[in-house]
Amino acid sequence: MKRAGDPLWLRVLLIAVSTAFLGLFVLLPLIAVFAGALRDGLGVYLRALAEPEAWSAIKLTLLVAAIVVPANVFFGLAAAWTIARFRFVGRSLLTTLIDLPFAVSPVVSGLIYVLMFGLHGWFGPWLSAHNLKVIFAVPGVVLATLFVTFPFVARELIPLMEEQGSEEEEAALVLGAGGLRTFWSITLPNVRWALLYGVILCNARAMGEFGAVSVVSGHIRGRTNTLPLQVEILYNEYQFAAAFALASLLSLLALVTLVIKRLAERKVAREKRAGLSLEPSLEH
Amino acid sequence: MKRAGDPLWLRVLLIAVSTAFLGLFVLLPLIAVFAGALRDGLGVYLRALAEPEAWSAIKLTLLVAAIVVPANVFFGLAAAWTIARFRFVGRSLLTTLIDLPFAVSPVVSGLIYVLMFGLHGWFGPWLSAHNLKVIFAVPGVVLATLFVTFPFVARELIPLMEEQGSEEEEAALVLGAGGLRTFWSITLPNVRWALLYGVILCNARAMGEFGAVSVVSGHIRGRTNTLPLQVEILYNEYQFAAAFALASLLSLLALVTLVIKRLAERKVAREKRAGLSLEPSLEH
Amino acid sequence: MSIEVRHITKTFNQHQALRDVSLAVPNGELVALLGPSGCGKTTLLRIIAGLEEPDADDSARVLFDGQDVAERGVGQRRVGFVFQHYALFRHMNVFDNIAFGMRVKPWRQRPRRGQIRDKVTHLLELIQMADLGRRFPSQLSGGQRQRVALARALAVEPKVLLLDEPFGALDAKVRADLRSWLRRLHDELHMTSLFVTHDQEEALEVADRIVVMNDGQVEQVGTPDQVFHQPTNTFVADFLGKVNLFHARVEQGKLVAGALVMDAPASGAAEGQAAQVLVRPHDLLVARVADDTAALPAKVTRVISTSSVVRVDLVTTDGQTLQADLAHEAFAPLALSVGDAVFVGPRRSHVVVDDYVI
Amino acid sequence: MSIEVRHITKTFNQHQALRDVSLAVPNGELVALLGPSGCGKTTLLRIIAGLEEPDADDSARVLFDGQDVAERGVGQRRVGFVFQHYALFRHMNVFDNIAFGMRVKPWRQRPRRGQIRDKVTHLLELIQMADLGRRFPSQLSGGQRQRVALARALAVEPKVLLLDEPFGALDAKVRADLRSWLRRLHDELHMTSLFVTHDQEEALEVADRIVVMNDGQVEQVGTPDQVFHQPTNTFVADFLGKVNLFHARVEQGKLVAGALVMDAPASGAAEGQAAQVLVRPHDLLVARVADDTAALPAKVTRVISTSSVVRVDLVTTDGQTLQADLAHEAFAPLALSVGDAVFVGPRRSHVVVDDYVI
Repeated sequence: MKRAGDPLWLRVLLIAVSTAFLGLFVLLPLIAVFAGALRDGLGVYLRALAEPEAWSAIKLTLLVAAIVVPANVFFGLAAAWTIARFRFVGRSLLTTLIDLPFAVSPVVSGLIYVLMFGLHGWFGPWLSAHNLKVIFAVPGVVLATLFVTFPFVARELIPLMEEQGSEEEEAALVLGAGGLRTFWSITLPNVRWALLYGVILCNARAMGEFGAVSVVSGHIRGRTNTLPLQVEILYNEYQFAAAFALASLLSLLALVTLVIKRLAERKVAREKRAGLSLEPSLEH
Repeated sequence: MKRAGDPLWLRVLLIAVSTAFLGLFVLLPLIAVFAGALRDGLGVYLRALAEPEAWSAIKLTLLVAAIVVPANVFFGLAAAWTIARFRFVGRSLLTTLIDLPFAVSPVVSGLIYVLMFGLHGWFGPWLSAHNLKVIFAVPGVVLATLFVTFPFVARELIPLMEEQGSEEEEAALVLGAGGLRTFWSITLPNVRWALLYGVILCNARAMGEFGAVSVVSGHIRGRTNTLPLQVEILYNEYQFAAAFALASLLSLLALVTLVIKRLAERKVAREKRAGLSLEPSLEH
Repeated sequence: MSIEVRHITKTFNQHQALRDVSLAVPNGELVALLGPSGCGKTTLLRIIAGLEEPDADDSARVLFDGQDVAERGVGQRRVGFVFQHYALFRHMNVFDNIAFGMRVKPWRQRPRRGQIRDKVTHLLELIQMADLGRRFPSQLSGGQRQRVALARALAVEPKVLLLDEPFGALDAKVRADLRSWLRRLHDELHMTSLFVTHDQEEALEVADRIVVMNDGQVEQVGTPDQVFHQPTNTFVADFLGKVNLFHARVEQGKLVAGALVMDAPASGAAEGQAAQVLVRPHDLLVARVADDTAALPAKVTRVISTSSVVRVDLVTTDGQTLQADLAHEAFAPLALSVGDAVFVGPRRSHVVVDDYVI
Repeated sequence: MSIEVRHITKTFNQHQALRDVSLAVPNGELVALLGPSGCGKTTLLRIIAGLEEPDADDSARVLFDGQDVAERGVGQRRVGFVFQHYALFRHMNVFDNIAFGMRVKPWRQRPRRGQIRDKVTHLLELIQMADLGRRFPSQLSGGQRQRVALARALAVEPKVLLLDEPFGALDAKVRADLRSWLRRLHDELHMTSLFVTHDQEEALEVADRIVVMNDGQVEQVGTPDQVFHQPTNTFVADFLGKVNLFHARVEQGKLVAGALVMDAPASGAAEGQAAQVLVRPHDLLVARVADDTAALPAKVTRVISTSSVVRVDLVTTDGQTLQADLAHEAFAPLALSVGDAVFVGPRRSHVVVDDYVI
């Protein structure tokens, strides 16, 4: 769509400004990380990754993601479907609260778990009486990550589900399909790409979360340090090459996430177009 | 819209699960922060806020937000308009890159600025030769925050602008309005509520950012500590009441953000409805 | 299967979409629910399908073959439903769309794989799309999509077929083709069918019986001939096609409207009572010279000869606009052109005594 | 102001929406661009308005009053454009919508505040919405919105009015009303107007001249009478209304199609040449007894008497379906019903020699 109405200089300017901004503040820094990681050669790089503490951080990060992502897919799907399909009291409150983790500082997100589950917290005495540890332990890391990454799945699904409407689901119900069958055969396939996108973003965020996790983890080396925490520790100890080596893993994760996002976005766009009815106004 | 097709138990279950999840993981923790802040009484609370270091952190946080938010509104609007209105080579790359700050770990975001502007970074020597400090100084905090909060404005605007299409803008152009006039009179008012929502979310995020800022700020008390950093320092020094007092400010910010969001969402929904043409299918 | 609804009321956010509607559709008929947008016709259709529930009311009933189906869920009513915007499953091809209803049946009733294939193949032939089973909905034209939607609804052998503005989203030309196709299909299958439309031409052409609705209520039920030629009120008359309206008064057993004097209907209207005289355009006589029937002077404002009749727009001396449709052979000797002075009058008319004002 | 386009081609992603289209619209006429969806009519309208640019080509021209406007931006062409979906400014009320075009004029040409108010008030009266200036677009019905869109376009006193499917999104009844309103408005203002439609009835009723388009090309340009009664090919004939088509062959100076023998047209077709004989439904004679004209045996399949004519659907012995439209008076003595055997033939016909197949 080339619009004859806008002067050429304006279009060129806008495209140039946006691209330059992204290049300067987004693309260039990313290249810097890989450059920094490989500064002292590939051998140093690989050795840094093989350190026991680094390995432990990688394993913990994968464990957290393996718990958090499925949980948030489940809750995200339930919340999105509930909001997009039903009208009920509290619906708008639910919609608003979904964004709370975006609005609140990660430090605060971490602190509230300390307040609840810490030694002097609400459930602290009960937990220590039963010899359960949440804060400064893996469960705390999981809970904090769960909280921070909650919005990603639901936020991707809600607008798409609302746009697609419920006609296809109604058609399936009239044809005799049950509620669950309709969900699996119609609802889920229709949002699969948006769901995929939400999942990978949720995953990237779960693996990369720093603030909230930093507060609840207690930075116990080899035990409760995730990748981002380990990066900070190495950085604070001036082990720059090692810090950047681990950071490059996180950057790689970000890049893979964006590539999958790119593919998913195309599919979503195609499915949106496919869903449009043939209106005369679409003619060109 | 009550759908006769779905069994009642399913609806009740879904609503209950979503609400319980949010209540347990979102609402309850928030209450905990305020309870923690006021545990030692209002006097202690107010004294904690009046500490010089706390004051300095508050002022720095406001300063960062005052720079970052307008900058991101400008760049976000430019990027959103460019993406929603023009087709050009690299458009899809631009769209994808907008989400990069979501996909990358905050620690990595901070590190890349260190890599570029730190003492041993790419521009380090040049900066120190000219006696300019970016890392461990306010400019670094601003840059890191700018990067992390970039997606919020653009992501709110792009889908709305694409959905609204360009017919109203075309109508204005045919009526003789110039490109700039069309932007101010038609484009901007049509997205004002989504823009407001993007701005407040960007603001909440800018004030609450922790990971990236933590890496670049150097934690210099009274100089480069923002509110979230100050909270962490107090917390690590076991000054819990003071930590929660400052944390309550951030929580208050989150709540205000959500309230404004709620209002903006209603307006956006109303404007979407208002924009719909009267189709027979809308009959009820 | 016959359908009957009794005392159905439906309220959306304080807006009454349906007000105490009762209606019976005999077995095997093709019935149109006709009315302007917002009149509640789609809501009524969705209530019959079970996609909406009527307001709670002890006397509200939806009966299929005399049996109350209130307790039956939408999947148990065995209705075929065709949505205005097709609602095809976008991620399934045409074959899978049509087969869906058979595949989701409970295990015992589910046809075998081969039976499903045969049935779908048969339906694809019925909708003249035998080669297109592997296409996806996005690769089909609007008319094809609507036919697939119909085949999908027929695949589960419903007792009743419900169609919501089935041709509303299509081009005029395609619409006309699909219309007669639907009529032929109904003549073959003879399934009780109910379709919603806002297009009176569509209803008049296709339906055995028309239910004219307005503002949540049924205005008239009748055959196309009845609702067109003997409307019970001016809303129905006006909605079903162009009509010329004369406000008359009963004087000495005659109906008088300005220069026109017409016989009053037998159903004795009282002296002085007001009445509306409705004259369809083809019943309006146009003459160069005044006579007993064509007594009202008028002037030709526009002549359109591009259809099966020549349409002559007229304006009377007191500013009323009228329309006369003349056969081409009747028009030829008159050779009217814009500005000509003529006299008009009703060859045949229909009188309504009500207080409805257009 | 007259409009002329020459050799316009437009390609979207390898798809040729327009192929070397040339067209002239005389000053003051109301012209319809008619064609099926996807034929390129909207694209042509948008190119004239300046909202799209034609493919670069030295011979491509858009001329207003003979002057090339290629260099003039969309805001400098002084056209009024009405969008199918109204494109009203949703955050402005009706008054501000209509005033917008005047308020954005350069400072020197801008009318004073009072003048703007007077002008808007006048336009609100013109569209019969004098009291609704403070309403917002969302508070208006579809018909009202379209009238506001028209008033907004007229407010800047354009030299040309371009309308893109102006009534496409409206109900049948509202559409018919707005149609005659647009015609009256044009008769008052006499501004060169070009409107896009896919509805042949709309084009035939409203336009002075019709441009029939198909697949990116112009098929025929002519008055409604010309394109309806003398189509140049079967596409035009078929698109403009129901037509009965007989495939005939020239034999000994006559056109022969089965039992029908008709006079060949003067424009001497060669012996043995194939030709299409087009007969509009109202030109198809129906008789109980065969004669010279009505020689083809057929059977009645459906009778619809709910319009200004009685439509009789027929099928010939070799399976061809035909449609005859009879005046109610002509139908009455025949008293046909479904299943009756009759004879049909053309009272008047139009012969086309081309290779287009429907």
